[in-house]
Amino acid sequence: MNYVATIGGRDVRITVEETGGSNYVVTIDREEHLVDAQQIASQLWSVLYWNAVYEVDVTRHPADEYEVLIRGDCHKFTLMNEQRRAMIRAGGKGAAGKAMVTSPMPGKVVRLLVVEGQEVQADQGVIVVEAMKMENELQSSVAGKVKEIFVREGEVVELGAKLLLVE
Amino acid sequence: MNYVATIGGRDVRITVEETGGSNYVVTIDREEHLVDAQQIASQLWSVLYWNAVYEVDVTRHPADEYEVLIRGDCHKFTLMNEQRRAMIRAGGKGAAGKAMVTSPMPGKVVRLLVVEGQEVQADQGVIVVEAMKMENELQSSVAGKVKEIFVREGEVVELGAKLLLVE
Amino acid sequence: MFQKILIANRGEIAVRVLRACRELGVRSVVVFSEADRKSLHARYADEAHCIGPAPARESYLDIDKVIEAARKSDAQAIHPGYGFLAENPRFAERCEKERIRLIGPSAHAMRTMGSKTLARQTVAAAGVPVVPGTLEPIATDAEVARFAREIGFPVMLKATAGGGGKGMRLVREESDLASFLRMAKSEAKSAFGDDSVYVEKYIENPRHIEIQILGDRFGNYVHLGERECSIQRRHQKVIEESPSVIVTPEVREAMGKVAIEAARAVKYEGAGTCEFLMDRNRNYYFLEMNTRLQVEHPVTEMVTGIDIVKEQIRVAAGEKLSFRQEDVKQAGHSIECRIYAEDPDRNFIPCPGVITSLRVPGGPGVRDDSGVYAGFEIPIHYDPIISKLITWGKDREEAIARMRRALSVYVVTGVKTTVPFHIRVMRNRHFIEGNFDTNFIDQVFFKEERQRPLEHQEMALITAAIQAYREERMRSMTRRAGDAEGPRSMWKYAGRPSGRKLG
Amino acid sequence: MFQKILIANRGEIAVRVLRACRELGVRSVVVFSEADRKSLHARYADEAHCIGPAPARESYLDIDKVIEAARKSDAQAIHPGYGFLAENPRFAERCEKERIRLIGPSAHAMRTMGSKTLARQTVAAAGVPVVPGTLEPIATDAEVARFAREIGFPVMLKATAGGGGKGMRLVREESDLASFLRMAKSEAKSAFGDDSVYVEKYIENPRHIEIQILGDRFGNYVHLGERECSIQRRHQKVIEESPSVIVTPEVREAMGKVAIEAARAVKYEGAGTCEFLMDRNRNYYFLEMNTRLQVEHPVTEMVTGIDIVKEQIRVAAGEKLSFRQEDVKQAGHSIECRIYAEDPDRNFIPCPGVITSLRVPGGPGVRDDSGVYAGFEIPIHYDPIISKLITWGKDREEAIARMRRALSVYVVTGVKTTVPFHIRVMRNRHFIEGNFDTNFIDQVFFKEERQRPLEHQEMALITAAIQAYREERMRSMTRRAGDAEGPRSMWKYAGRPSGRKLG
Repeated sequence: MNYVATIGGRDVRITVEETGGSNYVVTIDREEHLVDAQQIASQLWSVLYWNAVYEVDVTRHPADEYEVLIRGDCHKFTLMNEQRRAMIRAGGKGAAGKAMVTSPMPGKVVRLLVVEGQEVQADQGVIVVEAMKMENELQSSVAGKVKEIFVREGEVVELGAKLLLVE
Repeated sequence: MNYVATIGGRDVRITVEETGGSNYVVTIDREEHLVDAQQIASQLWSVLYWNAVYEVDVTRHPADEYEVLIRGDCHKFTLMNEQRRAMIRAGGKGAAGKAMVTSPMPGKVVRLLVVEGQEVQADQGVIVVEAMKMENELQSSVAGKVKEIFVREGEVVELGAKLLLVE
Repeated sequence: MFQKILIANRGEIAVRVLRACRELGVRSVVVFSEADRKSLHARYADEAHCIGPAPARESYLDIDKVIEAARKSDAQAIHPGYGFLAENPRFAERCEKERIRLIGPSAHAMRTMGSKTLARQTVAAAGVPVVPGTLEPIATDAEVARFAREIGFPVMLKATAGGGGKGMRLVREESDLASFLRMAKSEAKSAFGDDSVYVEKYIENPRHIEIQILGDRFGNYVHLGERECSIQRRHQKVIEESPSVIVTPEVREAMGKVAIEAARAVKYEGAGTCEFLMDRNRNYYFLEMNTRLQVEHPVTEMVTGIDIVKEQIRVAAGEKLSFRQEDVKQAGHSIECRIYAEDPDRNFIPCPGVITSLRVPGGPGVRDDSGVYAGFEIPIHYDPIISKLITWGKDREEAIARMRRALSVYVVTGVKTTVPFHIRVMRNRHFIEGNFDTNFIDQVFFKEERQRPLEHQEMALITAAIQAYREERMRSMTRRAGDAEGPRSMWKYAGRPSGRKLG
Repeated sequence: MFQKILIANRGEIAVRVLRACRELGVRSVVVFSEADRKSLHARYADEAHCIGPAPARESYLDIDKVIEAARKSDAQAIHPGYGFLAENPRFAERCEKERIRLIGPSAHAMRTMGSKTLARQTVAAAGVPVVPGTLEPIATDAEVARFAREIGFPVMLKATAGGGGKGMRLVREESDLASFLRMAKSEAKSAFGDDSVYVEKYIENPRHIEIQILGDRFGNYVHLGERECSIQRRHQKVIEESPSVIVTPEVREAMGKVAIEAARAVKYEGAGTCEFLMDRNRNYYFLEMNTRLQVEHPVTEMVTGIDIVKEQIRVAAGEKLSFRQEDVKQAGHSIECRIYAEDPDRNFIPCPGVITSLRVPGGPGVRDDSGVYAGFEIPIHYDPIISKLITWGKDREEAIARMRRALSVYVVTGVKTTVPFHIRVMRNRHFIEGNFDTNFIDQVFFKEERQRPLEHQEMALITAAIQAYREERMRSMTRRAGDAEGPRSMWKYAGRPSGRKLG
């Protein structure tokens, strides 16, 4: 299977080939790596790379964003298979200039700072979500007009929930 | 739902009625008990009985045998719903005098002490299963003839595996 | 001793108090909100009472409901933990009225120590050093200048009516005093309509040192030595230790004595903590007194062998302190890391959610004070602290080595935690050398971290790709299996993740 | 110090040694069998080498394979743990030949102490008390009678050629001696063709007391006090503690001294243990010396604060012992319960299988030395010990109270463990009073347990019925959901057991 990871602005081509048991040949930019990857729990892996042992915690967020923890360091990148990437590229053109504000955690909407139709700047705060006694102001990543608001004040939202759309 | 438990040779009628949330009315020999039973893990329950807290570990073995651990005490009984019990009673007549020897643990068959057709006494050792460096001799619960042997020496068996049939 | 104690709290501290009750053979009662039915404290208590909806003000903060649960369960005493009702004098008074023993000091002691100025005046009168300064506004410029010279520069000018940093000016040299005083006054005037200011000594790069004390109703007091809590993120303690690398035996003894004097000044009963700021020359200044059990009490327990919670309960039950000052010995070194459900790699945003797997470290010198378990859903409604990891070593080096090794095998998936943050602090050179103050994390550590290159990036890519691959395979296999066999019971899978592997 | 150490073991003891390596900053290498790829030791090491199939003789016991892994990984030393190759002199010799340091004593010390008669002779020569008796056969009846009078009744007559209880006779009174001697001789004659017998003192209701020692290559020795291991099931230790309730400071000092003499007699290096039997009058008799780390070493670590494994590694690396006898202080009391994957309610049959959920106790004074985790499948091939739970308290009462409270919240599902057995022992009156000997569990405890009525039977029935009900509901729901929606991904369920609950 072929994948493309985007890390630090750079695209990296990765192929994964299963070779029996828990063994894989993973090719990164044409270099082959033989690993024995055992799944310990749903997102937890014990990886043997030659004889070196790694414990790796792989979190996949929506939109194929990954956060991988190894020995206290957190690596962030996107990764998806080639077909999916091609699909998104093809369909994604029309979405330029749009930005969906989603909730980075489960929580409760305590305040909407904008109304539909309002003009906002990039990085302007648009909504406040509370979790664990802390209020977190979320910003629009683009300048534009608030196209649609999907939530009401007081509403409980899940991780990754669509909050509002700016375009 | 109606159940019958057999504990210490006595049959106990139990009905379970769900009353919303994690609340149940459980009737034992006509006495009603209101409990709030929350499942913590696959066989682990946190039960509130009025305001008393119980942590209960319920293991169900094959043949509807239960082992329930509460505060260090282990309660053993069989429990099944009424239909199933009726079915087994109806079908079970022909099985009188037969006894299946099953493995009480996963392990390895190290020795067969009998051959097919051999006469055995009740409580006679018929097979030795090893697990965790300990050999465990299993007995026939009835006197009779070894009707069939389902395993070979050296074979790895699962918990509850059929080993041999005496009738 | 009490027959039954109600614990008016949740999370790790409720569990901590439950442990003490069980060890004392006292029956325990907890209260829980509707969001907390499956919380550890509600699973571990002898009795549990639901006292209302998830929001704390409708449950854990509702005095009437807590009292009602205590009455209903015939609890003779209430342990408030920390937070919620722990330092609420009205709650203390209510308990007194209801003839339920509150495990903590009197309402009077709470009230006195709860007011910054009253506390300052009270302890100063008892001979406890406070940050030098004028508590009253000063009339003339000359007076300010004289006073500043007296206590020495740098000094802080503060608006008497102030707050939020308005009207505050740090003055490092006398030559700046006149102009900075004018600015402070004019700022204070425009912000608060009152131009009066007062002067306080500015403690530069202070370290946070606190003294744990215990008192009984017979006027006996002991201190259990100090804790250092200078590792703070945005003024929140995140790592604590005992002893402090900068406290000498002489300073310890002196601080212990003044902390006891502060406690005696309010006839303090139970466990309490005097917090001090310490400057580079080991001068220390009273900051405030916490009239409750503190989050970081375990490090003191680890080095003294004294169970602070059990002592707290014993003295509340009217017993005498079971030991004297000379019986208290600090042995070895202990460190605590607070584990929060926050993502250190996304600016510490809170991460409530389901803990899908959990493996807590063990072995020699490791203590886990937790309020959660695998499968638990951390509610969105409460503090993000989910547990504390504490290590002990024969010296600071061993305590750090153990913390590093414990953190390296600490696994929490499903929610993000501050475990990786602590791993990074434990390998920071300044931390290891004991070279830090209360500004360390925000001003030094984060800057250094931004420059540190990440390791094992290739392994991160490899494993993520394999996980993506396996998920796709699994989806297509389940689809096929479904077609052939019909739907499977989730039950079977949940119970035996690798059920086929035998042999 | 070594750069890299190979650990030739598995399970909890391999993990214990890994912890020490990590704290010392030494790189660790483990070996694992094909059944152990997902074992904790293979997850936690820096390096891991597969050395063959599941059966121990083809992997963990295969000297060639272990040595090959050490060579391949450039390990400078090997820690054998306990069991497997730990007391194998041939392995020690092989390591010496390969110039790999074995973390343990010399092959000579192992061999001497490994032979019962040689060990007995060696330590007796060094002044260590052994069970009084004649090692040589005795010629005449008169000689037997004289010797028996000398050492005092009761005595045990044993066939010189004997074994398996044949030709053995316990003689309680002198009047029985003549006839019992005749019987023993005739039994010995018919069983072994040799009627010679010897006499040994019979230790009635002995307690098992052992002394932990440490020695370096410079001839320095210390002892770390005693452990009592009298709580045994079928001659297997199951609960250990330190200190022992019957050992006085004088006896401790004397036993410590003789243990050191025994060690010195074989130029012992590293950690070792002298086991003694102690009678009611606190007479003690050397039983044997274990030339390795013992399962129960943690209780000594808890009361002395000394990390035995790290000391063991340090002296193996050629360092001097880092402390002297006068630095060793016992503080408080510690108890260890061995957790086996055995069902105490089905005659302790082994219970390998998948641990479906696991919650280990924590809090003050609790240590978890484990080799397993939730989701792990305990293999059928090895010892059933999966972990050890250790508590510390300021005295025995507190240590027991903590053990009781820790066990009460210890959850293991999927496999049966001995946790319930330990709960029952911890509430047994004789155990609490310290009133037991090595026969206690088999002869007293089980008898008392059979007569004890079980509690909470109604709650057991209620919960089992609810579980049966839920399972039926779940099956029918899944069936319906399957019809309507098609098969579900097991993935989704496994990850979020209560995923819908938010809010």
